[in-house]
Amino acid sequence: MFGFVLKRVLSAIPVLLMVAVIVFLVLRLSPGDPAVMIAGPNATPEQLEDLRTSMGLNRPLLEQLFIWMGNIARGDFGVSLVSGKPVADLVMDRFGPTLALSITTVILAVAVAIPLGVIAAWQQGKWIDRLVMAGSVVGFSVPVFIIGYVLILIFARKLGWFPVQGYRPMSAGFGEFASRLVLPTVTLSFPYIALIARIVRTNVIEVMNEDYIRTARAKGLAERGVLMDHALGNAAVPIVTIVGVSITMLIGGVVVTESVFNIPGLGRLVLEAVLARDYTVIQTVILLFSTIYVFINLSVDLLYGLFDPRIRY
Amino acid sequence: MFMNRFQSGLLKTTLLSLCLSTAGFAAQAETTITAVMHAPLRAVDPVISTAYILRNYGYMVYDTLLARDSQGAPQPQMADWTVSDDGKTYTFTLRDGLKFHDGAPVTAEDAVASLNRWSQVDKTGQVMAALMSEMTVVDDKTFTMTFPEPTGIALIALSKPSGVAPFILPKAAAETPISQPITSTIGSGPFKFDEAAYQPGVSATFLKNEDYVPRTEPADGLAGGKVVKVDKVVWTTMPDSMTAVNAMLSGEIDFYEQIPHDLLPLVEGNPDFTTEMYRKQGSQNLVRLNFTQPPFDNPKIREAALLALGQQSMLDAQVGAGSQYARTCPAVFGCESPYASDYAADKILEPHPEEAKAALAEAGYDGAPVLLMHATDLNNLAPQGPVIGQQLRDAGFTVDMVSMDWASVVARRASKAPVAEGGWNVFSTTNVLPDVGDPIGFIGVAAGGASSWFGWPDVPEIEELRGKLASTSDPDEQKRIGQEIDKLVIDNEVMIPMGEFYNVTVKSASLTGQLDAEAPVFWNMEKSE
Amino acid sequence: MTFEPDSAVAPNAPLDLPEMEGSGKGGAWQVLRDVLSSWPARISAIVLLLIVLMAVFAPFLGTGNPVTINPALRLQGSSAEHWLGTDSYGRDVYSRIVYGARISLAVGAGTVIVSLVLGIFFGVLTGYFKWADIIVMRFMDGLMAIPGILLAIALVAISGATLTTVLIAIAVPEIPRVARMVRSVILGVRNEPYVEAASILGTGVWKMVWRHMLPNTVAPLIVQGTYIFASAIMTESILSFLGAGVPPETPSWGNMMADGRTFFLLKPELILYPGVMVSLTVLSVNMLGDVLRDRLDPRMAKRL
Amino acid sequence: MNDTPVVLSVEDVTIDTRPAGRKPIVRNITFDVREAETVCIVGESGSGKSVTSMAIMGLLPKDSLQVTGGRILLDGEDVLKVTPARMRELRASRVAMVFQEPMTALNPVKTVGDQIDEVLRLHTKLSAAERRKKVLHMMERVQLPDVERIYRSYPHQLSGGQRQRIVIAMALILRPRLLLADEPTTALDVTTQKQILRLIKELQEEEKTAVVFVTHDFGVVSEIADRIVVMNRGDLVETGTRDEILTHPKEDYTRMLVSSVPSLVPRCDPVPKNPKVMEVIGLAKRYGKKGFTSDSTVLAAQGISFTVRKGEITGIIGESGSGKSTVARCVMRLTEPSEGAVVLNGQDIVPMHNLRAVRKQVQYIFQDPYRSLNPRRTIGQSLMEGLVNYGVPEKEASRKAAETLEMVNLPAHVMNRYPHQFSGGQRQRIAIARAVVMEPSLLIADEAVSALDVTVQAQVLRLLEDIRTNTGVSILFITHDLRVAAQICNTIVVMQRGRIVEQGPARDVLAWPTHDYTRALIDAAPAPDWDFQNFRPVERAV
Repeated sequence: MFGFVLKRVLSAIPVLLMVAVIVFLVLRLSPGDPAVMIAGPNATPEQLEDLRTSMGLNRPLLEQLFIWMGNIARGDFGVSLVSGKPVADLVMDRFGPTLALSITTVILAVAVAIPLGVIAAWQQGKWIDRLVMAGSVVGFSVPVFIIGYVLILIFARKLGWFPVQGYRPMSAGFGEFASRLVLPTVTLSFPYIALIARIVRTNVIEVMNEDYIRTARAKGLAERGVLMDHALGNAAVPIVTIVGVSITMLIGGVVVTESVFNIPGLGRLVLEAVLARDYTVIQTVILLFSTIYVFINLSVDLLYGLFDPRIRY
Repeated sequence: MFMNRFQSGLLKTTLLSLCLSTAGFAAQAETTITAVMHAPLRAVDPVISTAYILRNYGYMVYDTLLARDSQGAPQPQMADWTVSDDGKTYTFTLRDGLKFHDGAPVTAEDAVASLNRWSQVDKTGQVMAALMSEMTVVDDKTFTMTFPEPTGIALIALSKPSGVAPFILPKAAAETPISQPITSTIGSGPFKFDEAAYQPGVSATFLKNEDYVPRTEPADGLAGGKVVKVDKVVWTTMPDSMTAVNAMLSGEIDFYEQIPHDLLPLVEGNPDFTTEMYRKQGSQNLVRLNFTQPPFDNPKIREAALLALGQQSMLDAQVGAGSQYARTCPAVFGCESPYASDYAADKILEPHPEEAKAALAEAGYDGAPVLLMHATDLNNLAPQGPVIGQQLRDAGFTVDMVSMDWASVVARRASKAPVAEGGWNVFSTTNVLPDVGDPIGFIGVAAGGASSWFGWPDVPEIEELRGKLASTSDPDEQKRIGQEIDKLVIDNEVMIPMGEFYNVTVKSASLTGQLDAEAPVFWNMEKSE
Repeated sequence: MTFEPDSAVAPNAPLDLPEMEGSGKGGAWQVLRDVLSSWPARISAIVLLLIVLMAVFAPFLGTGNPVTINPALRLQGSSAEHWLGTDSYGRDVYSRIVYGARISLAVGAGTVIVSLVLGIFFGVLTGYFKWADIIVMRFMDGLMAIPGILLAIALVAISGATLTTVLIAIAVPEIPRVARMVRSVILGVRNEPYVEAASILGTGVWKMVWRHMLPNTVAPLIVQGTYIFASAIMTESILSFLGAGVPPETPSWGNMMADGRTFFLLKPELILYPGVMVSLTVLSVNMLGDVLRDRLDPRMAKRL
Repeated sequence: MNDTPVVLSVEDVTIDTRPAGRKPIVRNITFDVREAETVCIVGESGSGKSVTSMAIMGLLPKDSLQVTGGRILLDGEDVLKVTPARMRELRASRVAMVFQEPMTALNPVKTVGDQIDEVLRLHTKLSAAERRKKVLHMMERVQLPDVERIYRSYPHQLSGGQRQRIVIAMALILRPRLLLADEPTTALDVTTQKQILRLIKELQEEEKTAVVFVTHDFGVVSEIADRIVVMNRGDLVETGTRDEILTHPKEDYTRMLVSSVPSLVPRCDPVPKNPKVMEVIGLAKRYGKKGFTSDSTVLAAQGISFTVRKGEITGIIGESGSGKSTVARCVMRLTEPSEGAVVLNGQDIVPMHNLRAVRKQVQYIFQDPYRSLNPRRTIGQSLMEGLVNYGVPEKEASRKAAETLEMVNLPAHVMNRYPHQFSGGQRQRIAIARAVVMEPSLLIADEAVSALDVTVQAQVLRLLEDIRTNTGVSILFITHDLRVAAQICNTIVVMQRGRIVEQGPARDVLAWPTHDYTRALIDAAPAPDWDFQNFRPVERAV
């Protein structure tokens, strides 16, 4: 087990290295540079040149790449080219909202999707199954921001149940924190509920065809017990997989949701950083997401072992 | 290591939230204005950047030596001045009670250091520095500026309200090279910057500076006493204007600096809100042609472009057809400025596709595509590209409109290379009227060839006139020179004015007392319960 | 449990060959017929067909020039001249919707083609050759670890907003997924007896891949293709929303929604019309994909 | 004629697909099972025997199959009419079932103890401690070792035989009146099969359980049946006592079925000293590689040496894990041998880089005819592929393919058809044709008849023999089934755990085995003493 984790962590290094190189090259080959963004629209060419030199942007690309990677290896993520603040601080500042939104979304999605999927599988072919399935297709067919707007219109503006926008950390009081997270969470979880519910359904149906389900029925077990005790346990691995995949896919929706609900999270940070060509910030955030991706995949693999005794590391 | 960072982050978040929560609880005791500004605050150097949000930030945290009143006349702010009889020496004396936020008194040394740094960056400052023979500290409160010739530049420059205003920084900060943004937020202005609550790109908090001693005169424009009547101002940004309006409507914010004109119907007529337009904060659209690359190296083809373009469509697309928040204006320096002129008004205001076609034919335009850079991510700029593109096309140009974010426009416009190698032919932008109305500082009219603003027009007569204007102190003479420049700018198509529009500020009805100034300033503003 | 009706009637006598319905070549037609036998699939197919026809015959459907602006006539309601009114530039919304079908379908189809072609290439390479597996898969892993939407935004920022850039930006993050799928099929099929049989019969590498391995990827690829198609259209709209989409002038549904969001409270139809079109298209494609998946490969979901 | 009470009475039962098909898949079946009696339902695949047993359990998949006629009386209670709740009550307590695949019949994510315990939880009110005691006791009764440990084990940690014992324990813990066993030993090795059969018999005698044993294997039938029900394509062909059916079958179908069952009597003599086609010398195969942390290598075969002569059929026999398939694959270099030489027509092929020349000389027939033909290519394309690869013009290849098809008794016009249009036996013929058309000097048949029904198996064996006679090809015949080997092999090589334990002429090895393992295999083979072809016990040659 320890050996496995170690091996996986080590194997993540080349992946992250690859990410670092790809991101670095993609960014540095793009037009625009932070100097002009800092100096504003009317800066003179000389002023820009000075700024670039002082930011190290005039060195050869490869040299910049190595300097950056060397710094990261030492745990130094550099300072934001635009605000001059340490990138690590900026990212940590923005990490909380994104983390909160992601966690609530995953929890909501799983909590809603698994029962839906199981019910649909159980009632396979019946109207409730068709309803769930149709709902799930619609779930991924509506752009996230439209869902967000509609929810704001109904629940914030018309009914006034929740604030329109913003974010307060948990320390500002649970009510403050939770009330602002409800709408973004619901918005963001839509496609994931759809996705997870259908995967649960498919896998439960598939498991229901297995021989051991027949064995369970032959024991005299009622259908509900078959479903909950035997089918769900065996469908756990693919379900865990898809939840893992959902988490890694979350970021796309996060960027949009953070924009719609004005949540100061990482998605917005990176979007603004792209527009301002704040290289150090973009690189760090993407590297962070990639690390999370690797970490989630590792956790998913470890969870397999929890749900399936055949998998041992 | 990582953990430490994480904890420090957490700590910070906690602190911030504590502040916010106390704000929530102590609403009665404390008044807070929550304002959505037009752009997020990401950096804190108000001098090296021409970004308007940094100018606004500067007015919160810093103070200026002189300031313009609502009529545009320079008035004392931190300092009073005397002029020697020959008009060559200006003596500035700092008033009493000026203190930086860290408690240190403001001295003449600070002022001189700040002006030195500023004049390396700002165009007007550069002109002033070029004309000036020396600037000397006399004592703690006094310094002098000496010019070889009599000139009015000192007062114009030191009261410059916008672009980069000459804010006074502590000497230590002011000695930072301009290639390096300062990170200190210590000023002597009416508000203190709340460093702990600052989240770059998200929010910035300003606390009332209890130690600030305002002038005794009533506030007038940027001049007069800066009396702060609230405890706290919080600036936030909302990436999505719909969200901002929704937040405004549900009472989550008090102040929305620039509401998109299209959303005005949502708040107009609602007694809970007031909408106000500040003419001095208006903007001028301009189109810039690249003089160094074909086809616009050909004056005849530049003239065709001038003929092709017209103002009304652009303004319609920006603020809505028939809106009161825009007006056509043929004047290079803006219709509110002393230099306003209606030279070649018809040619500038209306599109003349047929005449443009004729001009093109005459010039032998070969149909080579004209590369138009279109910035898509800024509300005011996004509508410009399509309008310009269509007008040029209507006049027979082949237009290749390239859409990109503003950062890319800014990068690409610096290229003097041919289009095929990453260069460009046309771009457009906006400038605020206070900047536009200053023939010395306005980058759009500088025509010094390679050293001038992107597009690099080379019209020596204009440069000559601008020099002359800077060293003139007679208002009538200034006006005459200014209008002369206007004519030359249009005749050479140095820039093409595309109309003026005014942003609208929406405020909750409880908010009163905003000053009619070149920038949105928060002193004198009151929030009733 | 599965009962194979086949085996219940399969005779063993050498000459008693069962008459099978349809010839072997009819396989694809059979699939099509099966798929279209369900109502949701039938409706989806009709909707898609209509959208395709709309895209193809856009100029003949009473449309005007979708990019001509007329700021004086902005935000008009529906009229005889502008059936669905005009947008904030005074462009004809109906024409933009109709022409928008071209862009959306092009984005969908283009993404599918790019990601499938490259994905198959890398998948075969890594599935068949061990040396390539190590190198290419590391690269693919790296690509997969980068959030797709961020990569797309960055790519669009690099090369400027053009249809091609957006298409590539959307397709690139899909490539590793396709490659992985193809690779897993190839790895799985490598030890299938019929593949070994072919190698025993002296079949060469490329013939082997083409004849005996790739056909196995067709079913999962069709299914994955529908998902990519649908998600590409969605991603296009999200990129437009984030300001990194196709050029604003281009009539795409994503652009229209992004432009229209300012008017969500005032003129919701500006966002509604394109929104409905996107949802309809994506819905139809997803629906067809679902039915196809059920028909072709019930285990597909596991590999998603 | 018998006064022991009837436990199960199947009366005129018809089972149809839903929606109804052209013909019900089980038609008008009637039979009785009495206390302590074992009734075997015998039939080939598609005979409806499994469906019948599922119907008795009430486990037919509701949306695809239904009983449309007749009654199934369990102790006089019609299980077709009871409520679902009552049916659940009856299961495990009154009627229990043992399934074919011990690998999949147990839930992989629960411990086996828990899975047996579940039966008690469902049907009794015993306390946890009592249940545990009872489960452990039952586990001892099915002769599991170290029951405490196994109680906590997951299915994948147990061997196939142990899992089947768990399933049996689960089925019998409530002492049901009726046990349905659906091919419970088919997936097991012969030695394990023998143990399981004995176990069921013992438990049955103790508990007086009525047993319905569904199987295709007459060997098993002859060992355990009291009475036999023969089914064919949904019809009941005949019923009778074991001796009646085995010695005097009334129906032609039964005759054919019984006579197709291979017996252990060797039929072929050694071939004369023909030239060697292949000689394997000291072959070894090691799987896995040494890692940083552990040495995970497995020796799948070692010290393998044997010879195949022209026209000879050499059988390699062994149970699962004996390494027989590894040897076959190494000989073809489908798997790279770790050591040793394989001399093919005088040339060692192990060091060769280009296998084209070798591959033409040796052809392979795979076990599973459903997977060895590319489903997307026509029979003709599959048959011609090899020829075309070796430069034979299309026309010529097509002609040869047609000829070869006729050789395997398929008409030439099936060339345009796809594999799914053929039955398993037909596909195996096609696979054989595909190998033979290459005119190899050696054919390797890897369990080539194991997946086929007995009647088809007999046909294919005959075909292979004919081909050998007509073309003089040598055949390396890999099988786990001694009886099949006895039918066709001239020479037999017996393998156990990667080594050859005995080899020699089939007559000698089968009649006078010298190695204990060979003897154990022969003993374990079902009905070693019955000569099915002749409907009589084997006459022992002394």
